Amino acid sequence: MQLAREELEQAYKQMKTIREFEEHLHREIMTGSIPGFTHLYAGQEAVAVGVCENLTEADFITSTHRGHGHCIAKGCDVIGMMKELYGKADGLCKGKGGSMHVADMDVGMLGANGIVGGGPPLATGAALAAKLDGKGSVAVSFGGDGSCNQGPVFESMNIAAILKLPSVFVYENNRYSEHTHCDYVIASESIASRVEGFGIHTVKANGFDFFEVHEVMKELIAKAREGNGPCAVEFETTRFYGHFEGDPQNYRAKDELKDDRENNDCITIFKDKVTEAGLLSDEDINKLDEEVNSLIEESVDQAKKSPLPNPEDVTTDVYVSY
Amino acid sequence: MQLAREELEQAYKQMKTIREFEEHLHREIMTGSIPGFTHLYAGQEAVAVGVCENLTEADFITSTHRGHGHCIAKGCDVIGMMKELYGKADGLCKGKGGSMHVADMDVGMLGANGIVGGGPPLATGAALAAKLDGKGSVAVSFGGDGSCNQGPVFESMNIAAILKLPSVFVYENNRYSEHTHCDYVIASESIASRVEGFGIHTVKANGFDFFEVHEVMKELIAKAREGNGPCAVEFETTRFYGHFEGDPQNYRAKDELKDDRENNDCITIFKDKVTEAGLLSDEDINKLDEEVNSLIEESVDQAKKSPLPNPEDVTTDVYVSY
Amino acid sequence: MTEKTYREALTDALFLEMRRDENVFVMGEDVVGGTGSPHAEPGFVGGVFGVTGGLHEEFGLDRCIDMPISEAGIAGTAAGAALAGKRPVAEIMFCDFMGLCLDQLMNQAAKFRYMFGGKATCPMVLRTTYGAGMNAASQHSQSLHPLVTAIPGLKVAMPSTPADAKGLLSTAIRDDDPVIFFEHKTLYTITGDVPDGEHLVPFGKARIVSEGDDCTLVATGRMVSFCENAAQALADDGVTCDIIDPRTTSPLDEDAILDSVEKTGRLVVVDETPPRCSFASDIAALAAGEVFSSLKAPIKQITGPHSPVPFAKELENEFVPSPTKIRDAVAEVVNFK
Amino acid sequence: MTEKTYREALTDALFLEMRRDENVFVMGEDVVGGTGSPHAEPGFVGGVFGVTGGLHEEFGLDRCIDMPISEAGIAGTAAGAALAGKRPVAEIMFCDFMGLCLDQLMNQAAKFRYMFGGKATCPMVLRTTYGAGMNAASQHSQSLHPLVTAIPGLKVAMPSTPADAKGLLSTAIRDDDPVIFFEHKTLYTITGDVPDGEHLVPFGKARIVSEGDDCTLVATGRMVSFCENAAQALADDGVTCDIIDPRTTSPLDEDAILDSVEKTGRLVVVDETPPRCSFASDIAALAAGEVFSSLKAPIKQITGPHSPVPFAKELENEFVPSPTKIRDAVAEVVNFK
Ligand SMILES: Cc1ncc(C[n+]2csc(CCOP(=O)(O)OP(=O)(O)O)c2C)c(N)n1
Ligand SMILES: Cc1ncc(C[n+]2csc(CCOP(=O)(O)OP(=O)(O)O)c2C)c(N)n1
Ligand SMILES: [Mg+2]
Ligand SMILES: [Mg+2]
Repeated sequence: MQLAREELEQAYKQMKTIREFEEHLHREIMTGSIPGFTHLYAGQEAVAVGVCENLTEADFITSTHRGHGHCIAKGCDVIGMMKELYGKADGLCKGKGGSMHVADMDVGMLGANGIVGGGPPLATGAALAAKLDGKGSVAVSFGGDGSCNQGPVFESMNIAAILKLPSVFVYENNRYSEHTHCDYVIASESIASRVEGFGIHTVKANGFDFFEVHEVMKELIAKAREGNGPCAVEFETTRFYGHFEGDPQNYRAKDELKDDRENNDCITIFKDKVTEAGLLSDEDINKLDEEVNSLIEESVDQAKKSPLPNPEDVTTDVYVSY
Repeated sequence: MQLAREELEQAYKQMKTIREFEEHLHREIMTGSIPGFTHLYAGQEAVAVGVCENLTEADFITSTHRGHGHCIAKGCDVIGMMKELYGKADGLCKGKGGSMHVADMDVGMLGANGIVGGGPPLATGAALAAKLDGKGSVAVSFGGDGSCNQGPVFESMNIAAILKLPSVFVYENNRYSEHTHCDYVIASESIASRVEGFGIHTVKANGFDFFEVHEVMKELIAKAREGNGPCAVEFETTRFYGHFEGDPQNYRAKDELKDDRENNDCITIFKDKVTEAGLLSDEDINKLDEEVNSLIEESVDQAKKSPLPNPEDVTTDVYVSY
Repeated sequence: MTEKTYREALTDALFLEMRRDENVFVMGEDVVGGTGSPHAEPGFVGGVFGVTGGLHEEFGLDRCIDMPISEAGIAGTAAGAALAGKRPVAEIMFCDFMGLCLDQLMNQAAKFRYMFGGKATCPMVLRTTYGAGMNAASQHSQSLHPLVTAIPGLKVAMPSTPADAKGLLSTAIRDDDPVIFFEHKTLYTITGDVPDGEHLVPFGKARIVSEGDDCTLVATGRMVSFCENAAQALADDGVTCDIIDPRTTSPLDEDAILDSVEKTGRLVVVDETPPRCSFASDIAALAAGEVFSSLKAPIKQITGPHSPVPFAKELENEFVPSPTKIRDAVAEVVNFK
Repeated sequence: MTEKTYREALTDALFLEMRRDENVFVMGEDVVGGTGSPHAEPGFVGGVFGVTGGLHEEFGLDRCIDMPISEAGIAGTAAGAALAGKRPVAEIMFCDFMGLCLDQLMNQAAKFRYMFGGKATCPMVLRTTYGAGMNAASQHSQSLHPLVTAIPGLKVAMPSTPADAKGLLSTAIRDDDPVIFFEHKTLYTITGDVPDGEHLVPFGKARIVSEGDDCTLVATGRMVSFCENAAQALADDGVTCDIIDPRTTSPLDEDAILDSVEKTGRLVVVDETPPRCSFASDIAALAAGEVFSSLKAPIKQITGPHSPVPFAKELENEFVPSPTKIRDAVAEVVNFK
């Protein structure tokens, strides 16, 4: 826990922002005011934040269908994101992308992705760009356990390895892809052992603990920056909600979710650690919570008030010029 | 070398037939009488024959762009193949397929394939069919070193493993994919170690030696038949000709080809072994050679005399019914 | 006849065909849903749209196969199994994902028979969902039937009613050629009378949805009801339309379309894809080549614009052809001189 | 001006653009040919068709990258690099292999800008070869430009002469949108005058190959010379044609085509793809919708049949539109009444 106070505050605030963002959506989706397919990241916050706190805006990430956490952690504007999810004209993507396509080139966020396994090839390209530019940037791809069975993901790992790219493959193993358990569908002993088969140095780590994530990533990302080629991590994690809203989740063990919420809530774990170690006080935490809550409220407020897209804009933004 | 005399004769004859088939094509391509893209299998005969001598017509194989050897070894009619390569109406595929698409469902030969990595997903499907039928058939996919970087190939291995299919992945590592050396382009320590990463039992073996190939495959195929799930082999081998005719092959080491022809010719190795061990005499070999030569001559003869396709048939055989 | 949803009609066909022929099996991501889970009995989902629900209870996990997220692997495995004598019904959750398995469809399944000189069959069905209308944005809302209609060797079915859903799926499964089967996401919940027991709708035989004198409307899937809607409004103004639903875009019932255009002299083609190299342009070009002399007005195509499908409702609604736009187009060609 | 082959003209463009902008780099299977070989200096091949030959000697292996046989990886890496500010020129050896990387083209590169609300650019070029004529059979002879022309967000170029090869490739590389660049395998060896130094041919601006009064012929790539051939024969009979080569199928120079059809009143579209949902039907439908009143005859499409491309010469020749078929079609529409 060699982190400065501001770093701890920042980490907590980021995790909490993601959580509250998702909790809001969870409530709001029921009302029908959030259109489309929305996948919530709640439960996995320590991974996104633990990874991205090691990155700068000059670094790249690619994300998944479950992308809100990665976006917020990488620095996408929360208000712009909320507007986007409400499908508003001044959303981060002008209401054209929605939950599965939030992106912001300005902060190196190359997009959530509706295609499982869509991100890693793009991150490989960004890593190649970084290598060519020679300024020490890295590219991180996030992917779920399910994504590790996609052919283009394998191809990307091989390409990153042979070209020695500054590419970090992060696998968030939350045990399920939709209704399917990872043990059924992944033939290898683990994702990590499979990735090792590509000659890529791979670590398995606890994704419930921000500090472990942060430490593991610090070292790996530093190595990637230095030109040592790609590396990978498999994080154990959990999602607090169903794959989609209304998912009865009866593919999970009886008390699995209750147990995860009680014992594997990365935000509780973080809070307990920092308060027990006397690094942040309950008061500090409360203050941060309030900041987060008012940001989320503000974002919802603005999102609801924001203008709807103009139907005519359906044909803009297809090309730079045509 | 626990093989009966007829088995040895059969193995030799098959290897020699492939070799002479290819030698004929090598000469003939120069003259322009063989249209299209033709990739010669000469040098790798021990693999195709060593594998297929363990299979029956109820077993399936899928092949590659370099497929003549696999076709002959699996029992495709040599005369029909030759006619096909000359683009004749009574060729095995009526002149519609050519070198890269020779196939014969009747003998379980599911096609050469112009798409590198195209075969393994199909073999996985054939293995699934075999499993569902429950009669102990297996499906073998042949693939080159270069094919092991194709995403669909990875996906196939994972699927075969999770469904415990009677599927055998054969990788013929002849060190090059077109002009590219396998060490540059395959990140893993070896193809075998990569495949192991999929939880698939994998063996590395000498593909220059028919007897080693045959023995290794005998065991693996038997296990696959018994329902133990997929397995894989990486065979060391070499191709005696360029990727395409006219390929100057200056990506190879100076004496590599000469060396391979002198020391790693699987047919010479076979001959030496069986004659030294007194299993077949020089005379036996000569007799077999003559049989092979007359078969090839006959096939060329017939192929040259065979009728050209009728232009109107361009639109037949697209559908069973339409 | 029983009133059923489009979804139920599809499930019905699967049950009947799997009973009829033990070579038929289903495979895809979560088609059972939870196979191999250490925690639960499998079989909770039956496909994310519920079409394969309940099958594994009757036919077991050997014939109802949950697959990894490997679209190329799924399509390739299906193609290989079909080549080896089975009749797989594979599911690709959204047709948008065909970008990941086009090789297996276009270069393998579609071409086997031809490349192998007529000596192979590949009786696979690839079921998939398509279409806009759920705010699912650019990667989950496409209508990619033109992509596969263009490919010789494939057949393409697109039911617009529950009865056709059952009848076309049954036919697809018995067909000896590879069939891509498009189910419109927004149609799963529509209801209609569906024949009980065996029900086969032949491929290449259009459904004449309604008959009229002034204009021919050609549409598939969700667009059929949009055309009906437009036609009703037009009828109030005394304009009547033939509405033709080809049911299968390949093979195509050219005669039904051309006969109608010869009668009406006018053609409006409606489809929810972008305009270029589309099924709409295909039909328009067909008529412009074959029944030119009968044409009284320009051929109109009402399609989506040349853009991806957007997320927000207001934009998506603008993307999709509306009954109003269809009506205006018909009015325009009817008034053309 | 220097007389160059089509291949040399392309290489010329690559040299110039790589010199001009260090963000430009080439990547693909064997584009250097032998990188990392333990036995030889890399650089022997320069692409199996030789287009990238010699580049690595000037620009080094950082900017000339040999890739594994991983088409999805190649296209995805290119798309990601472009999103991150580079200008990759990726090679997919045969367009037939786009089935393996369509997701990266259709769902990623083509849609970034739109999905991300206009805030991203993806200036990648994907060079590929296409077309029949080499007896390369079904999986190495396809013409898949309709597939990508249909996809909003992509641009599609198809040069038919050495000068256009250079000019269009240069433009493609400087273009800020993703471009799919089709090189016809049989054209690599044709020669023609090519401007020296910078030469840019704008997208969406057709080339008027020849002018005439009786019929409009629209064709791209190899089919352009087939049309010229047919037109010469027709001229002997006093029939003259406009021949229009759109150069880019997306964007499309609709005006050039429509103006010509308005003048001639007749249209024959020639393309070597199968007929369904094709570029030929796209053009035919355009004219049938936009210049109906000028039409004097049915619109004819001369395409390949609805079948894969066969192997044997006799069959392949029958598959590909021939000058004779084109001539007959023009004669037919000119004599139509
Ligand atoms: C190519 C593709 N196939 C299938 C889907 C449908 N789908 C969306 S999310 C998902 C599960 C993904 O699982 P995982 O990678 O473990 O991520 P998680 O949902 O657990 O975050 C599936 C199958 C998709 N979006 N893209
Ligand atoms: C998908 C695809 N990509 C590229 C090619 C072009 N190609 C044909 S053979 C070949 C090399 C294959 O190498 P390998 O798998 O080692 O087989 P080998 O030629 O050595 O038998 C390539 C790149 C192809 N046919 N298919
Ligand atoms: Mg998961
Ligand atoms: Mg090889």
